[in-house]
Parts: sequence; C-alpha cells; structure tokens
Amino acid sequence: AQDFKIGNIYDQTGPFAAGGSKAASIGAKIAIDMINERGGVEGHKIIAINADAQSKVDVAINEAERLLNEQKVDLIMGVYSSAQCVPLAAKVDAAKKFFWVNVCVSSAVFKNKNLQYVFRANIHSDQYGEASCSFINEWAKSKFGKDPKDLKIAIIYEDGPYGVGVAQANEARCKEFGMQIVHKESYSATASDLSAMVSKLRRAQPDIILHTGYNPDITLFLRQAKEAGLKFQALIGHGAGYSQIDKLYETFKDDVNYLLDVDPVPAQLLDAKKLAPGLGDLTAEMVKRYKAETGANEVPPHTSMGFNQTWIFLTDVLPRAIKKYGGYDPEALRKAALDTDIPIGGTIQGYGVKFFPPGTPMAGQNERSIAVVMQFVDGKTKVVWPSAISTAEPIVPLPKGHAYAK
Amino acid sequence: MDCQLDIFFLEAVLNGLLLAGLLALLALGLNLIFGVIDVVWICYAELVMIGMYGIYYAHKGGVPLLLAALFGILLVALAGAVLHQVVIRPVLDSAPINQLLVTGGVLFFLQAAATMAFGVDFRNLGIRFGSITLADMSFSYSRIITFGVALAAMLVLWLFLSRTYVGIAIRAIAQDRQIMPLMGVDQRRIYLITSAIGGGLAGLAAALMVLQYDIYPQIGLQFGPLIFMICVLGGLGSLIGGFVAAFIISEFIAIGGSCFATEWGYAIAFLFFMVVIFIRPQGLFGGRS
Amino acid sequence: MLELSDIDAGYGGFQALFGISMSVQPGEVVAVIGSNGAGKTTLLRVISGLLPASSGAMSMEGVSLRQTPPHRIIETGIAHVPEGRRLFPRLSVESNLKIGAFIPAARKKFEERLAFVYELFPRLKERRAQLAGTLSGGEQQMCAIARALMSGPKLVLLDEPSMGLAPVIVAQVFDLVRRIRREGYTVLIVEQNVRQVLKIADRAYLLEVGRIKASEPAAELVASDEIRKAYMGI
Amino acid sequence: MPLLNVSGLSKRFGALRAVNNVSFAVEEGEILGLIGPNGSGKSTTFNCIAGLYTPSGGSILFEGAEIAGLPANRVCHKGIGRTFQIPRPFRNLTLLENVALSAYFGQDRGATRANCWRFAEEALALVGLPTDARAVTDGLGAAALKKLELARALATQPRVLLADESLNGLDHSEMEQAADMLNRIRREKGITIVWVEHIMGVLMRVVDRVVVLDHGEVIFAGPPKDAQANARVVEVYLGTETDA
Amino acid sequence: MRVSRTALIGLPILIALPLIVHLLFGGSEKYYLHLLIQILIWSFIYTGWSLMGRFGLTSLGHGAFTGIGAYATVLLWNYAGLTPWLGVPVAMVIAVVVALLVGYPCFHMRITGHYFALLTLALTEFIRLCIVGLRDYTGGSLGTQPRRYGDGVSLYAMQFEPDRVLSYYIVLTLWLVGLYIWWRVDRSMDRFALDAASQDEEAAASVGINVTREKLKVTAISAAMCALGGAIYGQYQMYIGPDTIAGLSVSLNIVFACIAGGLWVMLGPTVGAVFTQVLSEVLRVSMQSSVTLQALFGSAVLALDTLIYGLLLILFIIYMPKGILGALLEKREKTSSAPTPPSRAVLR
Ligand SMILES: Nc1ncnc2c1ncn2[C@@H]1O[C@H](COP(=O)(O)OP(=O)(O)OP(=O)(O)O)[C@@H](O)[C@H]1O
Ligand SMILES: Nc1ncnc2c1ncn2[C@@H]1O[C@H](COP(=O)(O)OP(=O)(O)OP(=O)(O)O)[C@@H](O)[C@H]1O
Ligand SMILES: [Mg+2]
Ligand SMILES: [Mg+2]
Repeated sequence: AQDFKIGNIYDQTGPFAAGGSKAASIGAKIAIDMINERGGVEGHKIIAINADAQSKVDVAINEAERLLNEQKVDLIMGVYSSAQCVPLAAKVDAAKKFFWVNVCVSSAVFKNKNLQYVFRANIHSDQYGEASCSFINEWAKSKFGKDPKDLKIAIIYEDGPYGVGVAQANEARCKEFGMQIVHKESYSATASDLSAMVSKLRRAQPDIILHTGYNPDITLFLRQAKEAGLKFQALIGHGAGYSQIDKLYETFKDDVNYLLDVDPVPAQLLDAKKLAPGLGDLTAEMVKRYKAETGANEVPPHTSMGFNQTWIFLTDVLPRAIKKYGGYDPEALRKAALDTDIPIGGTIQGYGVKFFPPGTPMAGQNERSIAVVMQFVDGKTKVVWPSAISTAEPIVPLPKGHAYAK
Repeated sequence: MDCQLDIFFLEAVLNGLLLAGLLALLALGLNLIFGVIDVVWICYAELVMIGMYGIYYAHKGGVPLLLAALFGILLVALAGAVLHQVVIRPVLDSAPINQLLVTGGVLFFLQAAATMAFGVDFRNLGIRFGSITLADMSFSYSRIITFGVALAAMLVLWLFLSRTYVGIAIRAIAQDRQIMPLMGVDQRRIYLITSAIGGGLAGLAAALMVLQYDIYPQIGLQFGPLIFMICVLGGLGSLIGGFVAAFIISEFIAIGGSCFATEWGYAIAFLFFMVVIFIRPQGLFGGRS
Repeated sequence: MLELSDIDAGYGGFQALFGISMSVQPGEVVAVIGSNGAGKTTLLRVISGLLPASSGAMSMEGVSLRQTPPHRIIETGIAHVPEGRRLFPRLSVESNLKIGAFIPAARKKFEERLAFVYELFPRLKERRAQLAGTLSGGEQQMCAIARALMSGPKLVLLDEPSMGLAPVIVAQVFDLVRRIRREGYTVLIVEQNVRQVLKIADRAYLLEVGRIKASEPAAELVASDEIRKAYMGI
Repeated sequence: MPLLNVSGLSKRFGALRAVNNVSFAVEEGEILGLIGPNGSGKSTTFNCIAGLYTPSGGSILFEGAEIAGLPANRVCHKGIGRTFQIPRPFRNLTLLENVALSAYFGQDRGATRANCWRFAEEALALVGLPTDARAVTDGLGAAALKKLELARALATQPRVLLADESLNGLDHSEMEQAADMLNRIRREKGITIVWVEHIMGVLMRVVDRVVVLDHGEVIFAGPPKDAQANARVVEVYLGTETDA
Repeated sequence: MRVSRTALIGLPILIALPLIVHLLFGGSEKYYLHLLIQILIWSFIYTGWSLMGRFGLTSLGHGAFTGIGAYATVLLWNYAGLTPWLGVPVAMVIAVVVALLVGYPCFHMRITGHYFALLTLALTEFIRLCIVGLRDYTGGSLGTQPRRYGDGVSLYAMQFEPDRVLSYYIVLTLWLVGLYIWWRVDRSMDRFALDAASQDEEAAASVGINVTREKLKVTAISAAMCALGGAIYGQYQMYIGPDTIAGLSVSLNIVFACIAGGLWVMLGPTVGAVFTQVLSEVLRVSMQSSVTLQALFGSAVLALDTLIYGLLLILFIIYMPKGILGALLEKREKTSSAPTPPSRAVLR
C-alpha cells in the first residue's frame, strides 16, 4: 500500500524550541515509530516529513506550503506556537487540506472561524482559566480558609498570544467566582527587568498569583520575587515555561517546590488504573523512549501532547477514514474525525475526544479535552485537580519555611 | 494610572537605579568602540552571550566562579579583537552603514553558532545570593554587586583612559586619527586593544549577568535594543552620555512600570527617547552629528 | 642629517611631488616656500611617513625611512608639527603632551622633558589642565610644538606655524622657532609668511608645483625681485 | 541702491566672534575684493550671505530684500552663487551632471531639463573644463576642482557671485587666465563679483574696491591703491616693506 | 522609453513563467508559485526601499511602513468594511504621513548615517509596540487576518490568494510598476539632487537644491511603495503579524537583501530578493532533509542555515559591497569596452 505522509511542523530552533516544541516533536516521533513498528495503519506505512518553523510565523507558512504542495503530504500536524497556528489553520482550511493541531492552545484558532478541516484534540486556552480558577474556588474554604470572594488574585502574563489568551480566560473565570483581581499586568517575555512589577505585587499583596510566561521571564520573575521578598500563598503557572519544571528546578531547587501548574497532563502522572486498559503500558513505553532519546529524567507535558494527539489520529481517525470513507483525502479524514467519540479516560492524557461539530462556535475543537492542575512536590509532579483523576491532595497554602510563604 | 508614592514606589525607583548600573556597563563598551573606531557593533549583546556561555561551562566544569568570570572576560576580549581583525578591518574604509550591517551578519552567525554548539535550552548557574532589607524594601545582593562592579569598572576605565599612555592614545585617536602616526602610535594596534577592551567589558557584563539571567542563544534580544537606545540617547560614543542615559532609561522603565504596566514602561521610555532625539538628534551628550 | 633624493609622491592618481631631492644639515633652519598647493605640506607628510613616497630614497642619519612604518619614523628623531596644529581638542594640555611622549624611549624621560617644555613655554604650565581646544591660537601653536618636542626629536618639521594667527602672535611664533633652534634642534619649516621665515632661516628651498625650483641661502632669496613679487605680494 | 548690502553682520561660534559687526555694500556690476588674514572671517561672511550659517546679528539686503537667515537653496534662487574655498564637488556625479544639476535647481523653476544640459556645457566651456558627458570628477586636480566650483556657481545664473579663493592652487599663467575670466564674466554676463583671495598681485589688478577684514571686523574699505598705502592693512595683512 | 535587451528577453519569460513552472514541476506548482509570488512582493518592497537606500538614507524603519500598509488595509476592511481598493490608498497615505512626520525633523536636522539608521530603527520598534499594544484591534502578537469575503477569489475584497496563477500576474504587475517607478526616479533630475546631497548637503543646498524637500519626496514614494507592498503581502498571505510584516526583522531583511543584490542598479533589489528568499528556503530545506548532516550534528544542524546566512552576509559586505548584480555589471563593464576616462592633462 501507499505510504501515508505526515507533514510535521515544530520549532526546532529559536526561542520556542526549548519552550516545549522540541519535546512535543519527540513525542510525535515516538508515536509514529511505534505505529510503524506495528506495521503501520491498515498496511500503510507512516512517513513523517519534519519541518522546522524556526519560531517564526512566515517560515511556518512557507513550510506548510512546501509540505502540502511540493512534498504532497496528506496532512499537516504539529505546530507549537499559537501565532503560527492561527494563520496556518485558516490557510490550510481555505485550501481544503487537513490540519491536525497537536500543541498550540489558543482558542482564537477556532473561535467563530467555523473551520472544516482543522481539528484539535488538545485543550484550548479558555480551559486554563477554567482550571486554575475552579481549583482555587474548590479549595478556598478548606485550604486557604477564606471565602472565594475574599481571595485576592493577581494575574501576570507575557504579552504574546499565549499569555494574553490565558490571562483573559483567568480574569473572566475568576471574576465569575467573585474573586478579587487585585493586580493584572503584562510584560514582554524578553523584558530585562521585572522588579517594578514585583514591587507592585508586594503592594497589592495577592493571596494567589496566576502567572503565564515562557522561560527567561519566569526565571527572572521568580528570582526577583524571591530577592524582593514577595510572599504569597500559592503560585499557579500555566503551561509553557512552567511545564519545563526540570529547568526551573535546576535553577531554583527547592524554591519551586509546591508550585502549581495548569496544562494538559503528562500521561505518566495519571493513575493508569483509572484509564482504559492498555494505556498505562503505552505511556510507560513513551516515557521510556523519551528518556532514552533525550537523557532527561522529567517528561514534560508537551511530550504527551505530541504523542497523544498523534496517537489518537493514527489509531482512531486514520483507520476509520480508510475503512469507512475509503481513503485518506481531506474529505475522508474530516468525516472520520467528526465521527470520533472517545470516552473520558480513553486517551493517555485522560481526556476523551469528541469534536465540536461544524456550525458551532468552536467547531473543530475537542469538547472533552481537560486541563489539570499539577503540583511539584519534592521532585515529583502530582495531579491535584480535577479531583476525579487527581493523584494527590494539593499542598496549599505554601507551608511555613518556604521561600515564598507568607 | 496608579502612581502611589509609597515605599514600594521607592523600591522600584531604587531597583531601577541598580539596573542602570548593568545597562551603563553594557553601554560603556559599545560607546568605547564607537567613540574610537566609529563602528557600531550591532552584535554586542551576542558577545555578552558568548561570555555567559563561557562562564557557564567553565564553572560547570569545576572552575571556581571568580576564575570562570575572569576566563569569560578574557574570552570575550579575545572575541572582540578577532571580530575587529576579521570583520571590521576589511570594511573600515567603506560606508558606515556597511560597517553596521556587517556586524549584523555576525549577530546571525553568533546566534546560530550558539544554537548549534550549546543547544536551545535555557541554562542557569543556579547561584543565588540573598538580599538585604531596608525599611520594608529589599534589594538583592547580586544586583548590588553588579552595580558596584559596574561603577568600579567605569572608574577603572576612566583611570586607564586618563592616566596611561595607551589610554590617552585611545582617546586621542577618536579625535584625530590621521595624525596618530606622528605621535608614534600604531593605529591598528590601538584599534585592536580598544576592541579587546570593548569585548572585555562585554565579558564583564556577562560575568555579572550570569548571576541574574538565564543563558540562551537569543538572550541578545533581551538587551540589544535597550543598549542601542541608551547609546543613541546619550550620544553615540560619549561614555558619560551612555552612563547618564542608562540611568534615565532605567528610571523611565522603573517608574513607568510602576505607574502603568511593565509593558508600557518600555513604551514610555521609548517615546521619551524619540522625543529627545527629535529635539537633540545628536543625543544628550553627543558632540558630533 | 636628512637626505631626500628623487622623491615622487601623490594622492591616488594625482602626483603632487616630482623628483624632490634635498637635504638638511644638523643645526640648520631650512625653509620651504612656495605658493598654495605647491606641495609643501605633501613634502613634510612624506618625510614623516604620513604619505608614502611612490619612488625615491629618503634617510635620516643614514637610516632609510622608506622601509620604516609611519609610526616608527618618530623613533628616528623626526617630529612633525602638522599644518593647522592638529591638537587633540578634547584632551587637556598635559594629556596632549603625554601622547607626544608615547614612544617607549620618550616615556622614560617624560618628567624631565615635561619640565623642559614648561620652562620653554611657561604659559603652557599655567594652562596644563585646560582643554587644548580652548587655547588661544598662539598657545595652541606652543602646545603643538611642545608636543613634538616631547618625543625628544633631533629634527622638527613645522608646517605653517603662523597660519591663521594674528600678526602679533605670528611674531611670537617665529620667536618660538628661534628659541627651539637655540636649544639645538634642527628645523625644517614650511611657511607662507615668506618675509618672516626668510629672516630666521639659513637656507630655503623654493617649491613650485611639486618641483624644487631653487635652493639658496635665505639672504639671496630675500634680495630677489622675482621672489618678492611672487610670494610677498608686493 | 547697492545690489547687496551687508550691515552690522555678526556671527559667533561659541565665544568666538568670527564676524563682528561687518558692513559693506556691493554695487551692481563691480568686482569687490574681500581680503584679510587667515581666520579673519571672510569665508564666514560668505557662508552667512549664502545661507549656510544663520547670522547671529545684522542684516543682509539683496536687491533691497532681507535674505539673512534664508536657507542656502533660497538664497541661491534669489540670484547669489558661491564657490567653496575648499572645493566640494559631488564626486559621485560626472562633471556635466555636477553642473547641469546646478543649472536645473539653481533657479526657482527656471531651467527646463533640456536647457539645463545646454547651460551646463556653456558653463564648463567658459571655465575651460571638458564638456564630455563621460568626464568624471574623480581624480581632478586642485585647479580643475576650482574651475568646477566656478562652473557650478555660474550655472545657477547668479546676479552676484561669491568667489572664495578661486586662484588658490593655480599656477601663474592659469591665475592670469582666471583673473581674465572673472573680468569677462562681469563684462559679458553682467555678474557682480565678491572675491576673496590671498594672491594680491592678481587681485589688486582686477578689483574695483577692496574691503579688508581683520578679526572679523572691517578695517578698511576703498580702492586697492589706498589699501596698499593704509598702515593698518599693511600691518595686519599686506606686510610692511621694513619687515622684509 | 528604450526597451533594453534584458527586458525583451526577460519579460516574455516572466509572463510565461507559470507555464514553465507547470511543465517543470507538474503537480507542485502551487508551492513554487508561492515562492515566486513572495519573491516578487518582496522585490517590490525592496525596490521601494532602495529608492532611499541608494542615496545613503539607510532606513531601518521600513518595517514600520510595510506594517502600516498591511494593518491599515486589513483593519479598515475588518472593522469598517472598507474595500481594499480604497483601504490600500488610505494605508499608503497613512504611511506617507508617518514617513513625513519622522522624515522632516530628521532631514531638517541633517541626521544621517548611524543616527538615521538607529532612529528609524526606533520607529520600527515603536510601530511594532503599538501593534502589539493595541491587541484588541490588531490581535497583538497573534496577528490578524483579513475577513474572508466569500469562498475563493474576490475582486471586491482584493482576495486572490486561492488562485496562484492570478496572484502571480497581480504581483508581477506590481513588481513591474515598482521597476517603472525606480526607472522614473533614476532618470529624474531629483536623482542627481539626491546623489549630490548624499555626498555633500551644504554644497547641494548652495546650488539651489532644497535638500529636505528632495529627501522627503523620495521618502514619501519609498514609504508608499512599502505600504503598498505590505498591503498586498497581507492580502496574499491572508494573515498579518507584527513579526512577519512589521518590526525589526522585516527592516533588517529589507536592508540585507538590498545590499546583497545591489543598491545602485534597478534589478539589484530583485536579485537580492531572489537570493535571500531562495537561499533561506534552500538552506532550510536541505538542512532539514539531509540525513548525513543530521547524523553528524543532530537537530542542531537546523541552525546551520542561519549560520551560513550570517556568514554569507558578512562575506558579501566585505567582498562585494556593490551586491551581486552590481559586481556582475562592474565585471562586464571592465571586460567590455571601458569608457574613456577624461584625459588627465586637460583636467590638471
Ligand atoms: N588628500 C589629498 N588628496 C588629493 N590631493 C591632495 C590631497 N592633499 C593635497 N592634495 C593636492 O596636492 C597638491 C599639493 O598640496 P599641499 O597640501 O602639499 O600643498 P601646500 O604647498 O602645502 O599648499 P598650502 O600652502 O595650501 O598648504 C595640491 O594640488 C593639493 O590639491
Ligand atoms: N563652523 C565653525 N565652527 C566654529 N568656528 C568656526 C566655524 N567656521 C569658522 N570658524 C572660525 O571662525 C573664524 C573665521 O573663519 P573663516 O573661515 O571665516 O576665515 P577666513 O577669513 O575665511 O580665513 P582663510 O583665509 O583661512 O580662509 C576662524 O577662527 C574659524 O576657526
Ligand atoms: Mg600646506
Ligand atoms: Mg576662508
């Protein structure tokens, strides 16, 4: 049978590469390798054609053009940065080609666009707000000892599409719970100083800080916050830089203990018993291969995102397209994707998959995706929200003696 | 706008002051190069990046921090000299803009080379100093050290330039390069020395920055534009001007950042810059056009 | 002491000096006169190495100058006070003097020579901390000459030391030249002010469009009607 | 009414009074010599008239209208052409382009495109430079550059020509020719000339009157003969016989 | 207008190019046309820049003008429903106004060289900051898209992207217009005036040239062209972002490409566009797919293309300051009959 060609677009160089894009691309590669080792999909070998978007939008667009029109790939997959996702989704959709989004989370990719050929099983940025604010709300009384209305929240974020999207969701959702937003501030991820912001946070005295950022700014913030003696009860990060906990730990050691992070869950953290059978082994295999390939000891969520989405496509959508719709042209893939119905607990990241149908505001987005709240405790990451799949109770507020504890 | 003139505001202002030390140090080397050789090293921040990596790997390899810092300084000094010899010298007589652009090529080159050699990961020495508290205000030691070292470096450079033969030759060559041979001064050698000093200052800045910042190939983006703004504002080539401008800009960032948002702090500093330049195009302390 | 034979020199495609041969004996004051653009400055620039000669031979006390890199010619004992003084305007007087003593041999004797030039020009001592650019024209000329003397030269090249100066100051400058001559320096001087310079010179070369027209004792030139007509505006 | 009337003109550079309360008038059709020691303010006076410097004080009337402080291009359009003491050719253009450009832009909507090339050839021929369209500016000798300066100024069709040391760099026979040329320009084209020069032998023969500057001030104005007899002028500039 | 031999041969080839591409790369012509279209749009923009750049007005601010062109057009369309046929002229006017606002003080105060470059760099950053800061309208750093008008090609909305061949002819026309403007400027007396001013502003003013006005004129044309180019880029890509069509990297790319191609010849910027676009595309693709290199360097090899790009820039500026085309023409001139230099005897 013919080979099935996937055009994989990730950032292998530039600032996004280390922010998780590379990790996601490795996850995707592992999934494809594993499928091929099993003899491919319905006899079709999977060929991945990898492209480096260099953390630049125009390069991503050119690469998509090349992959689709010159390499003749059967679909585009991957894409880390939301700034690349938005134009690519529109372009690919307009060209009636198929785009399976693996990593980027911006809600703007789908919101009110009514895309036909673009699908995303991953979460979208509005869910970050949902997760962190619901988490706070749930534990307000019992852990923070306050009514949600009395909790003071500060939202800080980098001013790129990612940070802005998450912060908007945070603000909207937390306000719905009646929490006080005592400070909201954006900064450029390449800012060379954040001390003025830290001073303002010290003045505002928030109980909880919601932070979205990439790497250099997160380290800068944490360092300057500690040096300035900023105290709070909890810090909730939102993916991206916060999901590279390895790197943060290297720099800050125990100071990053008890930090919370919202993101799609890294599969290895879930309790395999609560998932569909066989998924535990799959996750273990992924973790094994990732560690072998990179020598890292923490497997970031992005690896799971790259792996899981690719896996879902190759094991659910593609076989159905071939069997039920007679091939894998964009039309067949589209129909197959719309048929997808994986129950909660049916993927290694815990969520189910069912796409919002055409005509709905978020058409193409997975309606069963979930973000979880994780906590880094003594070198281990635990899932602490939602309670249905949590593996531990959160340790909040920060215990006495912690560098940032009030 | 919520400009509360309380202790936190004061803290922000003082932190701005401390940041200014680092920025002034960064501007110093660039201004020295421009003042003497009449060339803008667009890739200056990338030299700092090289220095940071040098120090990082030396320290990780077991070299004590101070020695590693020294190694970093020498490394970048060497890089500065090589940059001059290999890239700048061939274009010394061509249009000034070509000199600016050729270092732009070096910028791409160095960023890519760093990506290839060191990977895209963020690295950090993980060294932490504490901070001192003063009436509810906190100031980190690493920033205070940076500020002190920056001041000391400026003092040493000033002494060097005003007391030693070579230092005076460096200042002289900036004022009239044609007659330098009449003084028995070899222009090429002075240029090399100046480039090495400029590099060394970048290395020194690198040594201070590894204490506060992550190291990654694109770190130049974090500082490059800011340094150029400072140098132009102070008057390209004016050491004093760069110093003063560093303080003005970082206070604008600090005060703008504490009255509005950090995002707008930069924009305000920037607007101020544009306005000043339209009133005084040669910069605050610039002598020539 | 200084010997030039058959020197050609120019700027790019343009030849400014044609087959110049001349010599300067120790202790002499030799003047070079000629109209604007005759090549007088060019000649001094060739001697001090600022401009490479395109052909010919040149030596100082037997040492060939053509092979010496420009910045080492000063070490053979030639100091050049360039046209327009060319002080470093934003350096202090003393820094200007210090850079005059840049060569290693001169650094050792810096203190000694500084005392000497201050004695020669007490005015400079008063102004030692002032920026050179703010000195009056006459003071600037003093400073330029003093800077040249700091290297401990045997031969001093002076290019139009009276240029741009008020007549009173011009008189002072020529007095300066007399004084350094008395100190034992050999002087090669280029001047527009023909009348004055011929009074202090022993010999003079007449340069016209890059060629030496005449070389005669100063007294004879002064007497020549032609010279007076052409160069003294009479 | 004099064609050009400078009165009380001053120009300061910081503390330096380069030109200090200078007044003189230029009558239509004359050649006025402006002389004085180096640094006495001659070129600065030119620069003030031509609009490169804004005077610190005083007035400059051209055909009865104030021109002090006008930008250089406007002054040029009014009919004042000037040469530079140190030639400033446009080296990236050919000789012909250098001059044609001046003819085209030298007048406020005067020359047409076709005309300006003709004017340029005329001006080049007048000063004795080649009119070959390919002749380049690079490698011109000092004398040719001086001529180019003149050609460029003439191409702007001025009523007054400010000539700054136009003989400098020319040899003796060329000087005579150039002096004749200036005379011819005045005679044939009716252009009034203000002439700065250090070469007295030639200048004194050609000019109708001289104005002598010293330290930025006028110390003498009158016929050349009288200048040569004036003690002060002789002292600061011409030099006394007893000196020799 | 004398039609040169190059044009006689070149134009038919360019017109037939879609067919050639079809014959050569049957099936993948979309991608190759995409590259050609991009090259032509950028060539137009570069040509616009070189109008100024060749006179020593090295602006690093043209990223601002392309950005203004693209954003104004798209925002007017998205929020006011103004067809790009009107939006583009409005955008061009806005760009020209900004150019004049910044240009006037610069030229009046005789800012040139490094200062001009760094000042215009500031303009670029400022416009980019504004785009990012006004994210409620512009989409911030996420960028934004022109609202699609129907499916496929729309004349009214100036949306022609789905039809690559049509797009190609549109941008080919644009490019030819750019060359025509360049040619007109090159032949005008203003060109001599600007050449003169780039050499010596005071001397230029002294022969009657209103230097400020001349510079403003060419700046306005240049800014308008870049705004137009930016707008067309946005309409073609159907996406605009602060980093793709505004901002410093755009400015720098413009300058580098022009230097590489050659500033002083009409087709120089075009050659620069071909060179830089093809180079970065070829380098990136070959680095990505080279198994040997990957084996040697791992994924680090992906940075190799930027490295080579930087290296080539350095080499170009040092060894070929007149650019590729400039150097080629110079060489041809040397080998063919050299023009007679003026006889020196006359000129002395
Ligand atoms: N840097 C230069 N490039 C080209 N030509 C030059 C240069 N310097 C001088 N010349 C030319 O060389 C010739 C001789 O110039 P030089 O300066 O030696 O004359 P000079 O006798 O010193 O004149 P002056 O009395 O004006 O000082 C002149 O024709 C001059 O135009
Ligand atoms: N732009 C300037 N800035 C500062 N000082 C200046 C400037 N232009 C001229 N001067 C000074 O003004 C004085 C008069 O200069 P000017 O050029 O008018 O003299 P000049 O009479 O033309 O002399 P020369 O005969 O040497 O040409 C000089 O002391 C000169 O240094
Ligand atoms: Mg001379
Ligand atoms: Mg003069």
